[in-house]
Amino acid sequence: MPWRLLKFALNPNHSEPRFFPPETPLKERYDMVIIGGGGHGLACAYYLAREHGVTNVAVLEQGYLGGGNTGRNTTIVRSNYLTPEGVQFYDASLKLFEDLAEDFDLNIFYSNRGHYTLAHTDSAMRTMRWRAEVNKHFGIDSEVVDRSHIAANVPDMDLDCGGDAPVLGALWHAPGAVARHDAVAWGYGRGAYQRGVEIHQKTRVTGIKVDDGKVRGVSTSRGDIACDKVISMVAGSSPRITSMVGLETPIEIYPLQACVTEPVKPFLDTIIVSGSLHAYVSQSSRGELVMGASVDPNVLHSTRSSFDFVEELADKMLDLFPFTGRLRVMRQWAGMSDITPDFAPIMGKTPIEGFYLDAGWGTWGFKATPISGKTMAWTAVNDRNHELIEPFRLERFADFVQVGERGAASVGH
Amino acid sequence: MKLIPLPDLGPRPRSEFDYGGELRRPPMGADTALWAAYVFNRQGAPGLLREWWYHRPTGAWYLFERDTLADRFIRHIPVQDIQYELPSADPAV
Amino acid sequence: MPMLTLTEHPLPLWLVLGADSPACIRDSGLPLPEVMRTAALANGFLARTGREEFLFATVQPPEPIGAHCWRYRRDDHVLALRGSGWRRVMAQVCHMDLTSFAASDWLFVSAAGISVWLFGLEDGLLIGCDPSLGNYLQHTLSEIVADLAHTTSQH
Amino acid sequence: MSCRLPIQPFEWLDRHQRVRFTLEGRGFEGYPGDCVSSALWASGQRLLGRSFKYHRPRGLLSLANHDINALYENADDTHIRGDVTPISAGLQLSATNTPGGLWHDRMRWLGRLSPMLRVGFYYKAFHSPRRLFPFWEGVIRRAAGLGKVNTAWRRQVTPKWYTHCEVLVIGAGPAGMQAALHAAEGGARVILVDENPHIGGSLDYAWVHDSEAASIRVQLKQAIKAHPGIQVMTGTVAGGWYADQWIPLCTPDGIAKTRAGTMIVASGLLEQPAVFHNNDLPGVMLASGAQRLVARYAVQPCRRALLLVANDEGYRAALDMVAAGVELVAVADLGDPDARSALADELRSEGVPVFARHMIHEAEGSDGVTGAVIAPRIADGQLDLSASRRFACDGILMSVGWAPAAHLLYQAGGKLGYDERIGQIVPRELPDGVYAAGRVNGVFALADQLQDARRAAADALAVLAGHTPKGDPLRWRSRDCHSADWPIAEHPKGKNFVDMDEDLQLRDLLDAAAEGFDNIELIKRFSTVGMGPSQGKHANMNAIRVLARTLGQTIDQTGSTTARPFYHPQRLDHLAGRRFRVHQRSALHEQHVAAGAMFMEAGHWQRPDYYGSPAEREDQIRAEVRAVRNGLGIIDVSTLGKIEVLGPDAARLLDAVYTMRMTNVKQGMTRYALSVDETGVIVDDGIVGRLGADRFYVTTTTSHAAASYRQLGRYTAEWGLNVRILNRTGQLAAMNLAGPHSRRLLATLTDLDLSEDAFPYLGIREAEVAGIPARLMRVGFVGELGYEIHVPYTCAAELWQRLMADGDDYGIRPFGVEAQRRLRLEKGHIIVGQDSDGLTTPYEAGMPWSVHLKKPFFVGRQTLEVLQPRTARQLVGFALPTNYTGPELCECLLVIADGNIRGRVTSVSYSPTLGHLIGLAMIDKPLAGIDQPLPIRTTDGRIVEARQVATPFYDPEGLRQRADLQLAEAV
Repeated sequence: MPWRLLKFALNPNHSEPRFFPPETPLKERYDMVIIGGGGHGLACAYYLAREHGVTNVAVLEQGYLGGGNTGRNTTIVRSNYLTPEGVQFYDASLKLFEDLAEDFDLNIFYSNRGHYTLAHTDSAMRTMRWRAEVNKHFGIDSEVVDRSHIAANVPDMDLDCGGDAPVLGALWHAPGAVARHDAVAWGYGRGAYQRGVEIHQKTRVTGIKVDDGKVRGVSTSRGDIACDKVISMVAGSSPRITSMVGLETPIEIYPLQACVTEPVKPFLDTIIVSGSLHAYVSQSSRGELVMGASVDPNVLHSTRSSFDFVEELADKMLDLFPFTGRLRVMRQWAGMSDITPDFAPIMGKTPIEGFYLDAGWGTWGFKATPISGKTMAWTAVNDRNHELIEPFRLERFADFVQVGERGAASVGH
Repeated sequence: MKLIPLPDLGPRPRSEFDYGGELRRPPMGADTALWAAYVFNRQGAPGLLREWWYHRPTGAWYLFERDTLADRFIRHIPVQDIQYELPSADPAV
Repeated sequence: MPMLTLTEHPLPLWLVLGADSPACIRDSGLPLPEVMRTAALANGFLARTGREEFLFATVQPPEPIGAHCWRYRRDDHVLALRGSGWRRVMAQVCHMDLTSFAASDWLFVSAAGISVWLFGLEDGLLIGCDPSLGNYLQHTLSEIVADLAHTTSQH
Repeated sequence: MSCRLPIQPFEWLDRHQRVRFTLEGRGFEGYPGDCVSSALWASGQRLLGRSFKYHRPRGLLSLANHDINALYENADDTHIRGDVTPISAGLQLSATNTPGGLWHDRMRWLGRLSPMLRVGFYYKAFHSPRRLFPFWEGVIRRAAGLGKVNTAWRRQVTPKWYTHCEVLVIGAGPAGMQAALHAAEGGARVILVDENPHIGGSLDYAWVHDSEAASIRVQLKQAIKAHPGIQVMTGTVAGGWYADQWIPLCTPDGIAKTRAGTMIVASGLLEQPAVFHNNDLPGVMLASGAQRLVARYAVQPCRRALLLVANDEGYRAALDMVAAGVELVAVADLGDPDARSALADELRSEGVPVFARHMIHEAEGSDGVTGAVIAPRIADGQLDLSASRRFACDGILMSVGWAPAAHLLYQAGGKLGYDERIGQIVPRELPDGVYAAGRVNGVFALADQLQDARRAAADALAVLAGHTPKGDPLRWRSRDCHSADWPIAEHPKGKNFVDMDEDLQLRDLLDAAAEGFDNIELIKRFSTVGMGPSQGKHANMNAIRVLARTLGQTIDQTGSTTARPFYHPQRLDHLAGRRFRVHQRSALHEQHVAAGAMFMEAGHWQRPDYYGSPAEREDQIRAEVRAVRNGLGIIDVSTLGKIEVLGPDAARLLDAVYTMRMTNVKQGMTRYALSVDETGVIVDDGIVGRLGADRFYVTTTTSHAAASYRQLGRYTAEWGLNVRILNRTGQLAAMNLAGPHSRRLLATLTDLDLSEDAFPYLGIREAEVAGIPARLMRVGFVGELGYEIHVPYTCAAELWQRLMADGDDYGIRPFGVEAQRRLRLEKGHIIVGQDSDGLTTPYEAGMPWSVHLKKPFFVGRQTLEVLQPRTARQLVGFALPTNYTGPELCECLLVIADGNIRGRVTSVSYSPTLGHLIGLAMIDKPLAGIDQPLPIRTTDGRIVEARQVATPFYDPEGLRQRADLQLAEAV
């Protein structure tokens, strides 16, 4: 048994250090304010402190840490994207993920399971081929595989999908992984707190002061703060924040629903995503099947659940795994996906000096947590877009230059 | 399942509809920057949004103003209220 | 009410539409029902499916007169669902409350994931859909009728 | 030793039959109506299951569907809940998550490791060294999870159905029954739902010996049975509340999806356990659990019991136990018994010692309760152990407090808050049409519950009639305290469980809060309290009390976690129901099957990919291509979008929707039509044919048929145009008769003048073919003389058969989608969605001729005007030499130049007509040029150098449109 657990037994009244600070009043001024205490916000604070020595930072979270999309997503980590800029960005994130447990000295259950994106039509097979070739070009382990490869790894899956739209093949991405999403936020939060960053929960930003194009400070539900740099990392709440500085963006908010079954003994190791069925499933380390599909069909700023979501998902899950009919859905919930026209994020500097944006995370935000924290920290410190995120600048839309992720428009998870 | 209050047919479940998205009107004669903003930018923030809804069984389009925070359909908008003239197409050349 | 049955019910169908269509129908001495209402004809019926749109279920539809009046043949697949428990069949495929759906009522609605029209009969209804979806609708409804016949016989 | 009691007045048993079943090979017996737990308990089997983390022995707790530790599995199912699943003859069960079986669980020693397994221990270890994590993860995954999944199971279809009512009443206890009756008497259509197999609720287990209840029970039950306006659904769970009162009623035979005008929640309360050392031993149970065991299953909970009480309900339970022959060794009242009611004296008169202001310090025993130690309470949570007393007993019953079963009220948007006086969370604000009645609304006295129910029903009836409801939900609320605010005792040895699902002790929550997870949402996620299968039904209330006290906050300030569907977990196959897979079928489907077609999927349609067996696929496809080039072919194109555009503004509409000019299409002619979206990206293409001044016939691609029709309708509305559009995609079938002999065959079947002048290339005509009304269009997609013939759906088979029969002399052959793809590729025609992607503009796709920027307006015009000069990519044709024998090429291979990705292959295949590989590729503009090389990288990394060639690859001048005339002239 790992020695750390022995230490618990040897001195029962040892108490572990706090992950996050107790509630303290807001200071008058900080060098930087990060709006949003989710994975991205806490990661940015962590890298600001660890890599740039900037610690006079306040992370402001309106609810509880990791309570936004960080705590509601598919927990999938992968880099088998389509465009060179997407592939390099997410691969850098995946590499950071692999070291996080050691950096934090915290088990985030980063579990390399392998990731199948199933293709049920010829056109889907072509898209898989396209992604595989771009991935291989950048040294990423992805390949198009046939039914026999899938059957070998996931013997219990019905490749004929109940006789309707059978699986023709898949994109197999060996590095695909799942991680305990809360632990990622907690690891970054503790790491930032230990390095002197202030983290304030139940603190809602109600306004951002700007005069002659420069950020001066923010007003919150617990008082005003002066600062020259504000980084907005609030995903589903991005439009509310950007409208505070009069910034128009293409972002629209669509609910993304998910659900879990009661925890059962392990029977599914790999991550399964089906493009045309728009459904995904993986089994968490606790034994629950974590399942979901694409975003809801219309704009809505709410995390309410819908019954038709779980009906349609159950129907598709039974096509892939007919034996799961007896598994019982225990809980369903939703996050708020900030969707962009080209399915790529909007990051970096904005026309307002000192106001930096990390948004447009749709259904692909969790897997970008480490690299978005790292690059946004660099960008804020240097007041210049980090090279990895330059393709995701807001101005691309004004130039009619969309990122090519939309090329393979089938929704990925 | 959300009910959409059709003015003529009464409430119908959301599953009978396709979402047409935000009502937008192209700025005629705009410069490139204004045109790009029109093409890509959206209202985004929670609030009252005027939207298109397509009712599949009857093949008819409807316009509603909806509170996108509370998910409440506030009012039906007659299409005449939002129509605009196409720039005059020159007669068949 | 007789035993539950689902039968093919081919109907000669014609769509008459256009700004001049109401006048064209009035001029040919035919009844002019309200929108989403029907009217009986000598051999069939007429449903007003829009302000300027009519679906004729009869062999001789009126000739389209006027610049803005057009007539098109319709090849909808039509089924008749009749007999005791027809509402239990529809309850498995359609969200509408059909308790008060009566003879000659008309309804456009989704059923089993496709768009259909319903026309009330004394002991059930006609259900029509696009011809390319006819096989799917008939197969789906027959399966439900068989299931319900099986379960009712069990009780 | 049997604990079965004589017949109880409202028991659920059928005493005339015996039911035998086995648990891990041991035989047990019960009556029909027994659940697994009651039958086991009746035969003295106290060990019902093992806990999730420490594998501690667990018995009966609630008999209300949250005894997660009494969980079983067998060949047919898993996660079978013993406290609600009826026994059946031959039922074979084994306990879940017990390696070695229930009695010899090899993990039962885990409890001794608990000092090491502190809250969140798995976050603190196993991650380094990294190479060992996969091993530890395997250990943890095998230890985690409860039931085993049998991959041989198959989907059981339980159809769902829709149902409607004006008043849905959830919970058929006294309040629910009264509310349903009152609403029905007010003329409403009512559905009364209860998760138990019989109605009556607490009336039939908590008021069994109460005379007032006796008359109410008879009157209510008979009235409900008799009233036609009330549909009773027992064994049915209201799974959750969704938008606009959409509520799935989950029955054993499937889910009734209900639209309820109004909803009255009368679902009662969830009794909460007390927290003391060993409060999880078999024999420790909720007092209401014991009452259910006696009243419903006629089973004696134990021989000698100690009761821990904090409310009247506890004393009534005590009297029920006395009536069931249980010896009460003591009653410990957390508060002052005499302040409560006269019941304490009644017990004392029966010789039962009643101790005021006492709490249980610990329970004794290893596999079951053998004794209890109580002590006076000093300050909250602290006990004066010097004055402790020990009682030998084999049962401890807890009646210390309640949490509301208010999940659906929360989901409906209700606001609830803590009522200090009652000691319970009660509704504060409820949305219109949503009401709470009875104990969930803090109303406890029986008569008051009935009044409160009538109030709720009257409010519902008022809203249904369009009036404002005038009932006062506070009117009948209890003035007494029914829940102790601190039913918790610390203990040096811990094992005082707050969450029985997750095995969380009091210390675990205190540690979690001390580590900074000190808000209700974070403490839940870090400790997993309330994340087990019962979703905190018996844990959340105590967890909130612990956190509130730790932070010095009120219960309301501490808040509660979000109540999410489902109230009880629901099976995937019940949620899925019957399988509706929409499929569209061409009118010519049978013809294709008869001709041996191999189908491919195209949206909801099935289209022939080629005809013949898979083994001869390539040969068949080449033969089909040759037939079209040299003789005669016919393909089913019924899946194309087909739209009538009628009216004075028809031309203006099409002119504004497509990139090329449409107002000048001559009558009787067609024009290729391309549409882009506002970002200038190609969306769809097709053909526009003009049949009259204000009559057009438009075809679109298969995949965009519905979207393009919808879009045309929207533009018509938005631009206020005088146009009618008609979607005839499924109404008309269509077949393309293509090949040099097409005109000759057609001439034998129609009077239409097919001469070049009368019916030129790209012409459109309406005429009869073989007596069938048809539209004919000369289209060039496959690049041969040919006619696309559109006919009514029901006439298509007849025409196809006639063409196939009469075409036999010309060697007619049906051809499929794959042959068509090769034929169109030989002509260099793009396929939208394959040669174009999500960002391709007409300029990149090599079709600048299709964009008429001079038009005053069309969708995407101004964007194309911006993008035209910046076009950086180009679609080019390429070919491989005839003798090419290199690696196989396929679509989406990358074009690599100087180590960078400079493009991709969008189409590539062998051209039977030209005898070599041809293809299209979207490449960076600088690379484009006729005869320039095209370096393509294969899947295994080798570079194949193709050569760029001009397109179309075949018949660039379009001479084939007159191929038959050339033949005639040559003869």
